[in-house]
Amino acid sequence: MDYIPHTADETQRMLSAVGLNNPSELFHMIPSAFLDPEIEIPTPVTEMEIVEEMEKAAQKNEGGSMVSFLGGGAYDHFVPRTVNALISRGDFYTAYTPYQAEASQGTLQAIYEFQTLLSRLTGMEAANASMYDGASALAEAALMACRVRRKSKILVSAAVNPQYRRVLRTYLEAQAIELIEIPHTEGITDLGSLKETIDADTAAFFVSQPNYFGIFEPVDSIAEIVNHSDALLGASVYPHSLGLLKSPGEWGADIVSGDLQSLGLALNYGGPYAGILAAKQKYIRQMPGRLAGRAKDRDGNPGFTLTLQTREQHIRRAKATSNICTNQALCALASTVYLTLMGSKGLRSAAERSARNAHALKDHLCKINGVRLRFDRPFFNEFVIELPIPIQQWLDKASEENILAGIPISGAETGSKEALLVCATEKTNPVDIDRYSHLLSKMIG
Amino acid sequence: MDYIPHTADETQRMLSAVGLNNPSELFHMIPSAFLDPEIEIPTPVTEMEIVEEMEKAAQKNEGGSMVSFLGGGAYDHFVPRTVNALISRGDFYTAYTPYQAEASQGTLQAIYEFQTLLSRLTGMEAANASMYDGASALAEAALMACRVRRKSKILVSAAVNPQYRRVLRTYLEAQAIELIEIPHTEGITDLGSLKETIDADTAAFFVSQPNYFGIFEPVDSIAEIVNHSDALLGASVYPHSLGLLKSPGEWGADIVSGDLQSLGLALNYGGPYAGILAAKQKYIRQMPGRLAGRAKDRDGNPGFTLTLQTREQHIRRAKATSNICTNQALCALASTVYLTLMGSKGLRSAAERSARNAHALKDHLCKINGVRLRFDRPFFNEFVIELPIPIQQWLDKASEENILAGIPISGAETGSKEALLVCATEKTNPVDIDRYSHLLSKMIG
Amino acid sequence: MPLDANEPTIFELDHGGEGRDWFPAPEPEEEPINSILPTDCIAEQAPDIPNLSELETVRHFTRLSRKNFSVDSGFYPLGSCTMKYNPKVCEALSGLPGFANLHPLTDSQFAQGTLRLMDALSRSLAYLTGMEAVTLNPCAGAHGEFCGMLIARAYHKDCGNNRSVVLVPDSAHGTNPASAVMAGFKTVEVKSNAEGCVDLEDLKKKINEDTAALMLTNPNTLGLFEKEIEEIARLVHDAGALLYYDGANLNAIAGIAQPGDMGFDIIHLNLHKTFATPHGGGGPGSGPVGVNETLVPYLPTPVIEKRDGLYRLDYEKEKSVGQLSTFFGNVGIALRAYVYLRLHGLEGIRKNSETAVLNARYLKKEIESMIPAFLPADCMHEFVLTLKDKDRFGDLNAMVLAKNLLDHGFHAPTVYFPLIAKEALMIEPTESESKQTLDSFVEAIKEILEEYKTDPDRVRNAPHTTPVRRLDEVAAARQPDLVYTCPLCSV
Amino acid sequence: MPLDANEPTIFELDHGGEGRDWFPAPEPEEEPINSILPTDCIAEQAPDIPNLSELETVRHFTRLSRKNFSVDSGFYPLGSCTMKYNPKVCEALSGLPGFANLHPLTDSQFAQGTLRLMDALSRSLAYLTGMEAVTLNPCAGAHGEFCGMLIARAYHKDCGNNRSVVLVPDSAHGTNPASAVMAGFKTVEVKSNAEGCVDLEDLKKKINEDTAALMLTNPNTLGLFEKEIEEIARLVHDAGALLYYDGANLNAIAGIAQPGDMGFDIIHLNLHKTFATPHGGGGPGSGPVGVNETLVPYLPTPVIEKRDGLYRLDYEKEKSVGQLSTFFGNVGIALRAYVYLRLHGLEGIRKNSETAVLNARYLKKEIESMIPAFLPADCMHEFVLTLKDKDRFGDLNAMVLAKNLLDHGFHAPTVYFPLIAKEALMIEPTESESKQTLDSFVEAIKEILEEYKTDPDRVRNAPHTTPVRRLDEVAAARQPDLVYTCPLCSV
Ligand SMILES: Cc1ncc(COP(=O)(O)O)c(C=O)c1O
Ligand SMILES: Cc1ncc(COP(=O)(O)O)c(C=O)c1O
Repeated sequence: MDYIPHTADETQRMLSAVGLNNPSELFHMIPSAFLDPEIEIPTPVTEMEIVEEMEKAAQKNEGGSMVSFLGGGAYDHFVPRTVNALISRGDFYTAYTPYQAEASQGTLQAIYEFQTLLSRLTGMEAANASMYDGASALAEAALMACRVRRKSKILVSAAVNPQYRRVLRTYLEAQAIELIEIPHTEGITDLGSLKETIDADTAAFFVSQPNYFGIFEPVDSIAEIVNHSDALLGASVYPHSLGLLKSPGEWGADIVSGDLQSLGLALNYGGPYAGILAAKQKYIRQMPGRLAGRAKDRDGNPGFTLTLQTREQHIRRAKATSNICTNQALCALASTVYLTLMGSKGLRSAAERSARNAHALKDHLCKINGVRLRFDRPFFNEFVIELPIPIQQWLDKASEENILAGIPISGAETGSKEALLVCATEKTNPVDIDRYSHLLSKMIG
Repeated sequence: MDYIPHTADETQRMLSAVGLNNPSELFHMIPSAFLDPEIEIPTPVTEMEIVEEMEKAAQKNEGGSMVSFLGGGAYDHFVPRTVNALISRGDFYTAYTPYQAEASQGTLQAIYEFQTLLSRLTGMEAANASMYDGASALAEAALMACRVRRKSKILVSAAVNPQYRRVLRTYLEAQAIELIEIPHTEGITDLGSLKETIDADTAAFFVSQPNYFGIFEPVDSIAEIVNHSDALLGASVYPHSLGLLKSPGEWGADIVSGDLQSLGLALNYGGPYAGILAAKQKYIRQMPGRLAGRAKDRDGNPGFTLTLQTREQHIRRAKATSNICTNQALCALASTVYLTLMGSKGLRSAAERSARNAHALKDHLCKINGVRLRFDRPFFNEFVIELPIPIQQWLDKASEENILAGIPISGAETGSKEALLVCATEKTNPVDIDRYSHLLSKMIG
Repeated sequence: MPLDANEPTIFELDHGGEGRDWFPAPEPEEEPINSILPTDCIAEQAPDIPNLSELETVRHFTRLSRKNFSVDSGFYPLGSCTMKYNPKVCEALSGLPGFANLHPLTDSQFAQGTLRLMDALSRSLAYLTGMEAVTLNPCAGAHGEFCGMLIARAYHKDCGNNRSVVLVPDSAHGTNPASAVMAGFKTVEVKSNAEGCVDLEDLKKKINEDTAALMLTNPNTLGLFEKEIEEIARLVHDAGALLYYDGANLNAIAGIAQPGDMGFDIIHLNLHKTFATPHGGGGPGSGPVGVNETLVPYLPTPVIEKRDGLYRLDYEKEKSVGQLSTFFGNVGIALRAYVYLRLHGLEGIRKNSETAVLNARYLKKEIESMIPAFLPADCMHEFVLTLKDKDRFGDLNAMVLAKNLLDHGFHAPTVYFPLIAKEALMIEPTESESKQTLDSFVEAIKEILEEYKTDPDRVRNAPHTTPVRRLDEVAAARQPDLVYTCPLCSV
Repeated sequence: MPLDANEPTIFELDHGGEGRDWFPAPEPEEEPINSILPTDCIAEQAPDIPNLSELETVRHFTRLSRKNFSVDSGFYPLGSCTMKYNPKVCEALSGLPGFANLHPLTDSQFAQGTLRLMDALSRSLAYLTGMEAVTLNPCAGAHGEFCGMLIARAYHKDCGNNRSVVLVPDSAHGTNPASAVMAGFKTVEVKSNAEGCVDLEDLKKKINEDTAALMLTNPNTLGLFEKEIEEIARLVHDAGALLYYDGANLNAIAGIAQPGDMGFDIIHLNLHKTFATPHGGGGPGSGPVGVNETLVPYLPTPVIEKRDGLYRLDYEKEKSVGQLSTFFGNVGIALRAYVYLRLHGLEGIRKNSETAVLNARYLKKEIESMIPAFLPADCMHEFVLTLKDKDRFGDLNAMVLAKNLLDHGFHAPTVYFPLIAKEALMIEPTESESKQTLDSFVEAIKEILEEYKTDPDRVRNAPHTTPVRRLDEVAAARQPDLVYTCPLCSV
């Protein structure tokens, strides 16, 4: 397969025009020792063949068609088919970053709408055009907090998703920023420990609402503690929940990060997703990433353009607020379309339904002998259960019945024995809830 | 689910504006006896629910994922994924018939290109913008021939697809046009019978190349016979084959019909496909259906418009060349994109590959004891075999092994005992050819 | 954008490309093709089709698409065409591989998914319209009319009288008379009265024992409900004729009133109107036909039947009018309509009809002060304006107004139809459009009428902002240029 | 078309809609939500998001899309960005439900399809570039650079010396220094010589025992191959530093020469450039990182490994720099690149590189007589023009030319980059573009230069035909309007 338009004759004419006879002469400046390397990659196939190969590979992903109760940072939410129909317009997805504003008004306006939607959802005054994903957005939010406060210590709740904490560590260590984890007590951030640890050197404390265990954090108390210090309050959120829950802005957050996946993006085995970064207006000049703004054109008509670019690497280079260049624009567009389609009503009912389904599932499961919530606290749409049998045994059994029963969580994370993180969404079917509990209770006997 | 934009308040304001209080008052002119009928259709579901329902229904079509050797008028050809990516642009598929030329240049130019492509493929001077499907296009071609020749007798080869002949009969009987079937001898049109039957009252004779049995008709001899009469020579073609075969124009056809399905359209359980209708220039004023033409605009710039509309029902009403209004425009667009992607080289190699695969399959099968070609004649990519066991027995066995082994043909059609029409295309996999012959030979023992 | 300026045809884009290798090369040991196939059947050269690169192709059709107006891009108030929103979910689900990859001659036991949905859809359509049975086989409205007329013919023949005339109101759509003729009938026109409805006196005059059927659109093409429908049905049935329903305008009354109740014996529906399947730039559509109990045996083959829990296709129906299309019509379109109907249910369909009528009534009211309606009566889902008053409108006729609307970002209404209205503009807003859109359309008309006062020349010469300006259709028809011929080749 | 005129934001389109019932209503007996969840967590009202109808939404985004320039609609010679054709088949196949519906924490035994493809892709990328191993985890080029710098840091630390400086040529892309800083390094700039390549003397001056790495783009951002690469590698390695390859420009040499061969220790690739995954209006991309044998242990987690015939993800790598993204980067993008690479094989990739270079060389040659190249040397896949000669070009600077190209139906080249070239226009045609397109681009430049003579004002004030004219970016940055606020709400 090749996608090259030239005829042999045209190639020859173009070569002649530049004074050459042979394509290989194009590379005269490359030391000949480097030329014609032996490279053993598979020989090419046709479109007809690759279609078959990929269809077979997709079928090898049994997990893609199993009934799933997996959450833990990625969620199987309902996505209207219209989202894909719109973002798959080549006019959107084959465009570059909208540096030439006049030729990119579609992308720019959509970013502006995205920023507005996200700032409304998070209760912040501004949001950027996206980061790579939820974890790296959290890390960038932490770096931003350090710049804002000119400090280099970050606290994070141990009840934040462990994957996120790992990434946070990678980013902060690189810049020799101190990272302290505030432990959780029985599934929520240990307030005492937070109070003790937070100090004048602390740039920010980061918490998730709901947290990794699906549990509601005592955010008001947390905000109170953090407000007594000079530190910023940072949040890492599950934006699907914001259809129903108070926004981080309402409970006092200064910087909000999160992952867009739950707003209209497919699971895709982990990506592309996109990171949310929103903050109070006064911090925007320390914000990483792209921002679009409304502007006036020469005739006085409204239009949109990238703005505050002096924060960015292509202008500020080593002094930029971040190295990010390519972001996750198309994912942000998908979320923009998703949010517009769902509307406030759809968002709220989706979140309600997720919570209802999860609670129905919990009710079923907790009736089974020996099954119990690890943490007896209010949760949103995920919860941690302990089983009277080894977790892996149940996972194996369930997968035989075409069910992905949950995410195993180590004793180190739960503070006790191994447990299972189980999730429901608005898509979770009552029939599957019944099957889950039925199978489990049969197995436990 | 509703797709209605009005708020309750807006509805009320609009009702007031027209002097009403209640939507039911909108229907005051309908006799009240008719209002509020009891209608028992299923209660509505949400998009989330219908997605699940349809996915389940699609899985109930086991045939959709079986290995298929079915042809007989619909073929599993390779379609580049780009076809769908382009025709699924809303700008194309949510537009109406291009009556307002200035707002429909995209559709109009694509039709013009389609007409050109089809006239080149068929070797005719003109082609219309599409008919419903191959069978109704054949019927309309017959009616057109009757108008051109002002006669009312049509001859058709019995080796034309029986589904097509049934539809032809429906159309001709309605207008009391005589339809005579010229029998086939051993798989090709009986030339003697044709010579005998064709007479001064005959408007046209219609033949398929290749014919229903996949066999090449002696089209040169047929053309000679028809040319000796006043009748037109009509063809019904399988356009995929025209990548390789001489065009009907080359062998003397005056009117060509056929089905576009093999040029980029999915099988879709029979439709939407589209009918081809092409003819010599001198007959275009008798042509049914839509035609686009190139024209100049007020500034002298080139553009496209519907033309020769006085043939059509919206102008000529009872005297129109046909009643057709809505046609199969989007299918014609798909074929236009398909042909442009494949190019002459792709088309030819696709056709070659179909023929090669079919011949490989035939070679394998005819080595099996008791399996033989019903007609020992050159064929394109379909052939008829006789088995030493009942056809249905083989079909049942094959389907257990996930194979659709062919289309049973009655003894009445073959002129002997029941047989099987087997087809291969460029997509047919050598592995599946082996499996087919292996299974069959095992069964026959 | 100049991006959207003149786009060459694929033939002009052709620069002699050698083409791509779409398929694995034949093995070297393979025989040449002309030792497999008879040489005299094989063309010396591949057909004369350009070999463009994939990007050249994608860019070409992308650019062409941008020259189109569409429902997805703007208000499309084309009367009689029901340009409503075509839900994306219907597109997506009808294209699932299990549907798309199913061969029409698959043994029905392996096609139960599609067959069940087709059966369910035809039942729902029958319930909705009050008919006994519905076939999905016809490919479009006109194909449905043809089917219906064949049924009428077969029925009368069966009754022993070969009635030869079909009555068609003068306001009818062109396909009505054309379809009757296709089915072997002669047509006689019935006049409309001053109120825009069937003139009962004229009907009485023209109906007789040679009348096979009366074809009626209700609401008719003026957007008016035929109030005398009970009387019409009585007259028709008393004459031994059948009453045919052109369902193109069902979107006004779907779920509100049933053609079956009104006395219609045969109906066709346009799934590409009331049931929101996309118009595709001219097709494909789907034109299901419903009949009353007596006429069920005449429905075209194949017929879907359920036996022993399995759906199958029956081709052997003695009285059937026969087969209409290669297989069973536009199944993929029927699937879209099935999804649409499931999403709506009766309540949704009723709300559609109500809103379609409300939108039309509101829009008519708002425009009427500027441009008179052809007739004063309350309209259903569409209405007809007339610009025939030269004193008032000068040379701002229907076509001129239509072209100016294009410059204002709207598709034009249907013009010069129905034929009985002079300088007609036929407007159908559909239920999909918001009050905001309707109001801005009214605003645009106002602006055009204003501009005609200040700059009549500009108005006369519209459109100005479309990819091309007005085309010389007369010259185009005189010397038709229907296929591209290379300018160099023809010398 | 006026269709594409000013499109209100979704917030302005909002007319107070009550929203749709996306989900089945809760059963009446269900408890209210605030008896399930703690009341103090629940917002009183749903978030302030408009409730538009589906058609309003579809139309809005369709209209917005039409205001964009894209590869699918026209020539996009944006230097450094490799705006090549993005094959539709890659899109279609990466979206198959088996890929799209797979949860990232699925037990790897049920994710073997994707894992095998990811493994195969990373191996192929390693072979192609001559590296030992490749990770697909980084989400974009800059993320890859960050990853590479972390590896450099970890390596030096392991060797017992915390080197603190990364050298970056003055022609480098802005992400290079920014990424080095993100990874905790200081950066020092190395000058380019008169030929546009790394100034070896300057390099020698600046490299020392505190140098952790030199980041190099080759061909560099001027489109020139760093001919002294062997000497550069020697200098870097002699100093105990690592040589880092910014692979954004691999499209010039993929399959032709290998960074591994040239002495690069760490590389990143942009799948959204060389491997044709779409740019998406700014992302997502994918920035795989390759390393030499020594550095393999430092690759980020998780790492795909095959054991007992099964692929699995290993998170426990003692020396790893750690985790970079929530899961494993942009898997969906990697799948597209996999398909692309399979379709091409080595021959296809080589042909791409050759054609990309030929196209650039040809275009440079054709334009040079009108606008001088920044440097005379033979370019690779892109080249830089300069309009700095005021005597010749007056106020027709790079930005003005760029905006005029928009009016001619082309996307503008990259402007004012690299920073070392004054009034730079950086042009990368890619291998996807035909000679015809290149020639018409040359023609457009000629026309613009001509027009500047006859109507300089029009040229200065371009663009004229885009959906908006030039925007006041200074005012926009001074008073940033980043989120929509309802004008009535703010009073
Ligand atoms: C009133 C009326 N009847 C019949 C038809 C014919 O339907 P179709 O175009 O589907 O053949 C139309 C279509 O425009 C119509 O408006
Ligand atoms: C030379 C060069 N290096 C690095 C990058 C950064 O890549 P990304 O945008 O994927 O982060 C770019 C992108 O434009 C580039 O051109």
